[in-house]
Order: sequence, then C-alpha cells, then structure tokens
Amino acid sequence: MAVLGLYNYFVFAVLLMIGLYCLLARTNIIKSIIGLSMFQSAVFLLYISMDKVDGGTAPIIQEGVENQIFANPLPQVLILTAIVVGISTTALALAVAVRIREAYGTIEEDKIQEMDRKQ
Amino acid sequence: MMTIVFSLFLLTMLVIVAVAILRTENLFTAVMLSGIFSLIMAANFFVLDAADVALTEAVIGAGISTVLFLGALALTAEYDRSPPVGTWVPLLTSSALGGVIIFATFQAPRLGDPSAIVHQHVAPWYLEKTPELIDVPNVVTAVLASFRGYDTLGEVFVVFTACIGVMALLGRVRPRRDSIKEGEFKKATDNLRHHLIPRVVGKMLVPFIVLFGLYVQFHGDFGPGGGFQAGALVAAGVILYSLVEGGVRGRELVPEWFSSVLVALGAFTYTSVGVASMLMGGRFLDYSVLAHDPVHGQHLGILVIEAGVGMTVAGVMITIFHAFSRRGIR
Amino acid sequence: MTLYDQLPALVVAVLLFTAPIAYMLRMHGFPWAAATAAVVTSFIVACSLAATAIGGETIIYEMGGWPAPYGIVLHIDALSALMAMLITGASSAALIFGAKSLADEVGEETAPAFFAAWLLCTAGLVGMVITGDAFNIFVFMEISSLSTYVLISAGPDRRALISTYRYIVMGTVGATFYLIGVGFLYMVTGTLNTADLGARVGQVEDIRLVLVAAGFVSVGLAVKAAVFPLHSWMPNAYTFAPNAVTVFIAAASTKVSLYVLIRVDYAIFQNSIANHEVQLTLFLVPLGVMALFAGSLLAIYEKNLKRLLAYSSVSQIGYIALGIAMTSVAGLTGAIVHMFNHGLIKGGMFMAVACLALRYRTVNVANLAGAGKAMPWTMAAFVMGGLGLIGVPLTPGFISKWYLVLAALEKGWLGALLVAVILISSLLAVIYVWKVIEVAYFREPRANAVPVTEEAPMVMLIPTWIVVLTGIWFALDTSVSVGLASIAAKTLLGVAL
Amino acid sequence: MHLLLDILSAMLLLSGAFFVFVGGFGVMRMPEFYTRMHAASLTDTGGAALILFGLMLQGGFTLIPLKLAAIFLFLFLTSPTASYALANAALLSGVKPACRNETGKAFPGEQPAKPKPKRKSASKAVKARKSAPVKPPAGKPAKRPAKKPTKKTARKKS
Amino acid sequence: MEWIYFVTCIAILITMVLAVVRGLAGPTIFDRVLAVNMFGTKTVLFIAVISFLTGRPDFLDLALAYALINFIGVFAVLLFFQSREVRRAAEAEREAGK
Repeated sequence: MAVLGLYNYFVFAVLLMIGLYCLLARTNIIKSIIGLSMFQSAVFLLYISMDKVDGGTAPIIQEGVENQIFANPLPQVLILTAIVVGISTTALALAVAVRIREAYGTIEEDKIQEMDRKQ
Repeated sequence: MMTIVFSLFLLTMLVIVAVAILRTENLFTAVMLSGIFSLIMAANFFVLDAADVALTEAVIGAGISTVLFLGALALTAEYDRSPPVGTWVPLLTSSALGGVIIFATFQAPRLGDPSAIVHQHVAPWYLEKTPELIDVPNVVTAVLASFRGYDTLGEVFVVFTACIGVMALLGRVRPRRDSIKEGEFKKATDNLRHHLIPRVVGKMLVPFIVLFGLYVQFHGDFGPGGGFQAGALVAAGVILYSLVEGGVRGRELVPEWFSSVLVALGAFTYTSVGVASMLMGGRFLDYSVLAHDPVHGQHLGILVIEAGVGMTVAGVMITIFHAFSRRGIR
Repeated sequence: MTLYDQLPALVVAVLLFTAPIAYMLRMHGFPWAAATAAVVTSFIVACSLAATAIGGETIIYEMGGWPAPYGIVLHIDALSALMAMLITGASSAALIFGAKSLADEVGEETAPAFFAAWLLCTAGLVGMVITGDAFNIFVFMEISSLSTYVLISAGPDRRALISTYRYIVMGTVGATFYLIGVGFLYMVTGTLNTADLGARVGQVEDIRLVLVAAGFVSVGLAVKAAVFPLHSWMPNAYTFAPNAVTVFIAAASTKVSLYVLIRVDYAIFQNSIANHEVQLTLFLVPLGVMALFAGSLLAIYEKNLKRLLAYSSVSQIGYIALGIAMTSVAGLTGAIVHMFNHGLIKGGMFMAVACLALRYRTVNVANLAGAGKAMPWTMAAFVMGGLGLIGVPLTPGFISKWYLVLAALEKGWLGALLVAVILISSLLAVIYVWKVIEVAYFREPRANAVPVTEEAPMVMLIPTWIVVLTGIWFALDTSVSVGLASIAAKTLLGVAL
Repeated sequence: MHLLLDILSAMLLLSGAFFVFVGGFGVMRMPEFYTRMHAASLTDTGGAALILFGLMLQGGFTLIPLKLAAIFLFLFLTSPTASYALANAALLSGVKPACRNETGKAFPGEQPAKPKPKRKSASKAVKARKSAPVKPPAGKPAKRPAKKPTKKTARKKS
Repeated sequence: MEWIYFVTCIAILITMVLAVVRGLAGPTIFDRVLAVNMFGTKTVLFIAVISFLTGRPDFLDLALAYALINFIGVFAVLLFFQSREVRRAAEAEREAGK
C-alpha cells in the first residue's frame, strides 16, 4: 500500500524519461517541441502531487467550508507560473520552427545539418 | 482512498498516451494525442484538489497549445520523417535520469500524508493569514497576486517576451497580402464559411465564451479563476471567431495594433501598480498602501493586477494566433 | 521609505517599466533611446548598491511588504552587487556601442520588439542576481533566456535560426532540471527562500532527496552556464547572433548561471550535506580542467573569429569553475573576480570584432589580413583584450589568475597540478591570440580583397576603448573588484570579514 | 420529497452512466468510421443530458442547477455540431462509408476503408471537386452522411 | 448518493479509457479526432460528477471551460484538414500543370 502513495512520483519519472527520449531520439523539430512540452508538464505533476492532503479540498475558503482541511496553495501558485512559462517557450519554439521551415525548406534536423555543412 | 483510485486510472492513461505520442509518425496525430495528454493532466490536477491549475492546464494546454501546434503544422510539414537515430544513447541517458529520480523518491512523503514538511512550514501561514490580511476566499489567487506578486510580475513579462519573440520572428507580412480583394476572399480558404452549421453555431457562441472569460476574470477571487485563465478564455473566443470567419475577418474584429496595445498595456499596468505603491511610501508591489485601509488596498491591488494579467495574456494569445494564421505558405 | 531604501527594487523596476514603452512607441530611433536610458539608469542604481555593499552590509528588501519566508525577498550582498554592476554595465556599453551596427542588422520593423527584448534580457539577468527566492530565480531565468532566444534569432544569417532552436531546447532542459531540483528542495524543507532553505536543509534526516536536488540543480545550471561537456549550444549562438548582442551575452549571460550555482551551492548545500565540498570538487574540477584544454584547442583550430572567441569563453568558464571548486576564500575570490574581469575582457574583444565585421563584412580570420594597418585602433583594442585572456600583468586577466594560483598553492600537491594546468592553458591562449595578431599585422591584404581604408566610426571606437581602459583601471586599482569579491567569498564561507 | 429526488436522480445518473458506457463500447466495437461516429455522437449528447439532469436534481435551489443547465445547453449545442462537422470533413477528404450487406461481401464498387487507398481516392475526390474547390456543389446531399445503408438496400434487394 | 456518484465516475473513466484506446488504435486520423472529441465531453462529465462527489459543487465553471475548449479544438482540426486539402489540390494542379 505504501508504494501506491508514491505512484505519482513514478509517473513523474516515467514522463521525464519519455520527454527526454523524445528530445534526444527524434530529429524532427515539431516532434522535439512536443517532447519538450511533455518534459515540462511532467514537472507540474511533481509539484501538484505534493499539495494533496488526505481529506482536504481545494484551498477556496467559502462560507460552507471554513473548518475543512485545505490543500497546500503554494505548489499550485508555482505551477500556474510554470504552465504559462511552458506555453511561452512552446510558442517561441514553434515560431522558430516555422522560420526554419521557410529558410531551409525542411524541419528535419539532420538534413539541416547537411545543408549547413555544405555551406 | 478515492483519490488514489482515480489518480491511478488517470496516471496510467497519461503514460500510455505519452508513449503513443512518442511512437506516432504522423505529427498531426501527435498533436491530437498531446491534446488528450493535457486533458488527462488537467483531470488529474482536479482530482488532486488543484482547481485553479486544472482550469489553466485545460484552457492553455488543451486549448491554446493545440491551436498553435495546428497553426504551425499547417505552415511546416506533417510527417515526422526522422530516420531511426541510434536508440542506445537516448535510452541510456533517459533511463539513468528516471532511475535517479525513482531512487530518490522512495524517501519522499506519501501522497496526501498530512505530516509532510510541506504542509507544516509556510502553507498554514497562508491559509490562516489570507482571510485576515487580504480577506479573499480563493487563497491561491491571494498568494499568486499578493504574497508572491513579484513572481507573477515576472510571469507576465515571460508571456510578454513570448509575444515579442513571435512578433520579431513572424512579424510584418508584406502589406499586399492583407489588403485582400473580394474575389480573392472567396478563394481564401482559411475559414469555414461554406460549412453553414458550424459557422452559425460558432458565431453564436463567441459572445458567450468572451462573457464567460470575463466572469472567470472577476470571479477569480471567489472561485477558481484569475488573470491567466480569463485571458486565455477571451483569446479562445476570438480565435474561434477567426477560425470560423477566416483570418482577415478575425483581424478586422481584433486588429493587430489593438492586441499589441493590449499586451503592452497589461504589462505596463502591473508594473505601474508596483511603482505606485512605491510612490505611496510602501515597498514595491505592496498593495496595502494603495487605499486608506490595508485590506481595501489589497483588494484594489489584486483587482488591478489581475486585470493587467488578463489583458496581457489575452493580447499575447491573440497576437500569436494571428501571426501564425496570417503567415501564408511560402 | 526614502528613495535610497527603494533602490534594490528600482534596479529591476526601471527596466521592466520601460520595456512595454519601448515596444509601443515605434517612432524612428525611440526604442533604442528608451532602452539605453533605462539600462544606464539601472547601471547607476547598481553602482550605488555596490557602494553600500562594499561596506560588508547585506541589504534585505521585502517585496510587497511580506516578511521573509512567506513573501519574496531581495537579498543584495557584495556578490549580487558586483554581478548587477557587471550585467547593467555590459548591457549599457553594448547598447551605446551597438547603435550603428544594430541599425543595419536589425531592420526598422523589428526594432521595437528587439530593444524591448534587450531590456527584458537585462531585467531577467539582474532579477536573477538580486532575488533571494529559489523559484523567483527560475522565473527570471526564463525571462532572460526567452529574450536571449529572441535576440539571437534576430541575426541576419539563416543559421541563427537553427542555433536559436538548439539553444531553446538545451536552455529549457537546463531550466527544467533547475526547477526539479527546487521542487525536491521544497518537498524536503517546505520553503523557497534561499536563506530559509539554508537554515532548514540542515535538519533534514533523509539526505537522499537533498543529494538528488543538488545533482539536478548543478547539472541544470551547468547546461545554462555552458560548462564544458554541455556547452554545444554556445559557439553557434554567439557566432550567428547580431554583433552587439554577442557583446552583451558574452560578457554577462553565462556568468549569471555560475553566480546562481555559487549562491545555491554555498548558501544551501554546504551546510546540509556533510562533505559536500568533496562532491563539489569532484564535480567541478574535472569539468573545469577539460573545459580549459578543450576550449583552447578548439579555439586554435577555429577559422571564424567570433566562434574562436566563443571557444575561448568556454575555457575561461573552466577557470571560474576551478575557482568555485576550490571552496577556499582565495579560490572563491579568484572565481568571482574572474567573472567580473572576463566580462570586461570579452566585452571589449567582441566590440573590436564587431568593428572589424562592420568594415570587412566578414569575421573569417583569413581575410582579415592587414587589419592591423587598416584599422589600427580596433586591432589595438583586440590585442589588449587578447593579453587579458592570456593573463599578462597589467591586465584584468592577471588579477584573477593570480588569485586562482594562490588558492591552488594552498591545496598542496593537487594544487601544484592545478597551477601547471592553469599555466599550460595560458600558453594555449597565447597560441590562438597570436594566430589572429599574426594574420592582422604581419600579412599583406590579399589582392582580390576589397581594400578597407578607414577606421571604425568614432561612435563605436570610443565605447570599445572605454571598456578596455576600465579593464586596465580595474587591473591597477583592484579595491572595487577584489574588495567586493573577497567580502562575498568571506560571507559565503562564513569567515569573519 | 428528498428521498424521491434521490431515487430519481439515482435513476437518471445510472442510466446516463449506462449510455456513456454504451457509447464507449460502441466506439470500440463498430467496424468503420461513420458507424463509430454515429455511436459516439448520439451517446455524447444523450448520456451527458441524463447525467447533468440527474445532478441538477441534487443541486437544490442554489446557483448550481443554473450552472449545470448552462453546461447542458452548451453541450447540447456544440456536440452535434462538432460531430456533423467532423463527419463532413471526413466525407470531403475521401473517407468512404464502406459497409457490408448481410452476405458479408462489400458492396460492388465500394472499397473497404483501408488508409492506403484513401490517399488515391482523396486526390480522386479532389479532382472530382476541382470545378468548385471551395463551394460544395449544391445538388450533392453532402449535408447528411450516408446513414444505415445496410437496412435500406437490403429491403430494396429482397 | 455517495456510491452512485462513484459508480458514474467509474463508468465515465472506463469510457475515457475506451476513447483513449480508440485514439491510439484508430486507423484513420478522423478516428483520433473523434476520440479527442469524445474524451473532451467525458472529461466535462467527469469533472461535474467529481465536484458533486467531493462536495464542492461550485467548481462547475471548470466543466464549462472544458466543454468550450473541446469545441474550439475540433474547429481547429477542421480548418487544418481544409487547408491540407487545398494544399494537396494546389500541388496536384502544379504537377498537372508541369
């Protein structure tokens, strides 16, 4: 039963592995950007699985729920920031990918390397 | 017990979808599956009592990023023709990374264990002091806007930089393309005008989506919501209109200069609130000096900066979408 | 709250305040003027902060009025003041110098976006340096890296795009590693304030998580700081970026990640993991030594002048890493002062290269033949910088190498080995500097090359020579740079001032 | 009164759950795209309606049933539109509704919906539409995809 | 009422799993789009029932946001297909023209 409590962290580790593998093994630029965004959203899972308290609810203190146990608000604030950082990096990377497609005509990194070497 | 059952279900699905994203050849399928990935992640956050984060992950992860990826795919290629690179090195490094983490997390506190240190030190102070100092029901918004307001200021400028970057990269297109003539408009195919039913339903729903976005913006203190989610929702409404009516009409609805002004104005508002609190004798971003009574000052401060964040995020998402959709295939 | 107490917040607030303004008002030349004004004001504020910090006093500024572990706190001591001065100084020098060379590389259309990104890059770097909150470092690290990607991708050559893409991938992986490290630290201590982390991490009983957190943070920052094996993004990024951008990021951006490594390692991990110094030395010394040799060797066989200087930066970062790894007052002082001095030297040399590129339209070493006669002032500045790299006395490089050697000698026979390594790599530096000098002064310009007659414009030469002369001034009067560095080293190691 | 509400909403919820499950099961078991689409879209709206009404009964007289009604209205509008638009897009890009009659053989002239021929048939469909690349020919009943061809043709044959 | 919500949640979760399986296995791309659309609607229902199960019914505006985002995703896919068809037609014309 104890290991079940750690299941979130194992999934976090597996998602990191998949994200990193996608980054290293695939040379297509768009596929690497998807891998990068998966790599980042794995970290969100690590932070949010820290904030859960048994029997707790979301930390919104309304009239009906004053004395309930509340989840920890701090990791949620950090992850709100990290999600927007993730989407900003993805948007910028996609813009660069579009410009690369126009400049090189392809989005496969190995073909681009050959073009650069010839130049 | 109940959360463990649900999160078990959802997390296994998450891993399966992640492996599927890795293996598919067709980029379009990968984008679709990453949409599912974000939805499962958001559902998981909801099960783990993080309502605000679930809303943000859904709106930004499943909504905006899928639209951006599709916009980029339309401009680049659709198949991942990467030759099979030697899989030993990446496999080794990633499994080493995974092994290190699994090795470390055996000593991590169990899921939901109330005696974990994380719930002992800083969190109880926030939960206790928010009703007293800031008197806002949603503690997450209070911490995001006031206790750690400097983080969110940095956050707004990260989004601002992304907008600047996309404008610098995909900036001005030759004006000839924009002044589209009626004949060419018929042929322009970046809209769904000839689909009658989607067009009517889509245009009918746009005002409700924008209204819902504003509701989330001003409801941010009382329920899950806030500047980021509201900005993304409003942008989603405008994007829906541009999808249905086509890029040209979309840019008439929200012209390009207007969304840039929105972006700059939002970031400027946030910083000027900080400078105003400095001028009024408090520290940078200290809202309690803004009004006669500290709690009112906090309410005023949080309201204004959430509006600033909402404006910036909405302006950024609209500008980025227009930058992608206006970029014809060269 | 007098203006004097508000200074710590002002140094970042001024930059963040002008960025949207520079982006919105698109009249001709306004974005550049707004950016320069903001960065120069921020430089003046940073100098006044350094003036207070030189007295050995640490300024704590609570953001938003909330007390330490609950709100975010700015923590400015000698080390942050020195780095803030370096960043804002390099940025203002590069901006004033780059007015002309940026005008022709960055079109009128993308100028507002470009200069707003420049302001945000400076704000991000300075924000990282003065904040006292671990997660806040990540947020400002993202601001500075995103805006650096924008600045680099503005380069005229199409290869700037592919190098920006590679930098994005490696930079984001590095930043995410840092985030994972902070996540584990938060899981074990429950707080994010660096000072509070340092205090609480000692009482943690299961140190496995803290070890892994230290590993992640160090590797993440090593990627961002382009320490040897993880540096592959840096040479292309420096080569294809616009010249003025290279001046700025070469002088400041990689050193900030090393600053964060010092801050996190010495303030948090030293007092929790028992023999962390040994782990730090085992991690950094081999990397530093490899960086020294590989950087210099790659620089010797490099044809492109900018990539040559980039490889020499890799080897100079190896010096800083060696200094950090020695965990002694002299070693840390040497590392910190070399961060400052190397910023000055590399800034000056890249400015000289930008002047050459403006006139010769190329940075290939081969066809810069005869530049010594055609552009005497620029080449003289380049030679002064080269001497600084080698560590000739009377140049800033000598000061830092002096302290590194002093620290190495304290370490007994292992130290002697390090001294030998430092001397050999200085010799290698002589080779690649001499290679450029030999081409510039002793080779006749090729017949078919376009004859370059006039010198670089005055508006570019003056800032170059200002930077070179400040370098020499800091070599002679080391009260400021070494003063701040030794105070910082003592406070970090807990030695009485 | 409260018990009655409970029983009613329990019934609604369970039938809604059953509908949703049947939808999922149908999507797995159906042989071909259009039949899957049929299974998914019907149960989407039906199952959602039942579950949301079941929850509304539980909400009492606060703001909650209003929110649930808003969700239901929204799903009621968008889900069929999305299914229609998807089927239309599939038909336009050449996915042929390939179904078997009782004898198990494919209809004459119908190819089974293998992805490979789709590309060829896609360009054929495109050439067929070349005259009006954007505006679908008014005459062709592109509006409703072929519904349940097996029963109709079987009756005509017998 | 507690276990009725629980049973409904399990049913929705199973349908989600089936939708994901169809999403992964689906031969044509449209099956995958269908799976995403179906998955989105199921998440809306899942959130609605879970908020009743945990006794915090005021989180329903999350469910509304999900439904809205799902709708926009399908439209983006539609537009992508259309531009793909036009691009194919343009390439076909260019080859025919050559």
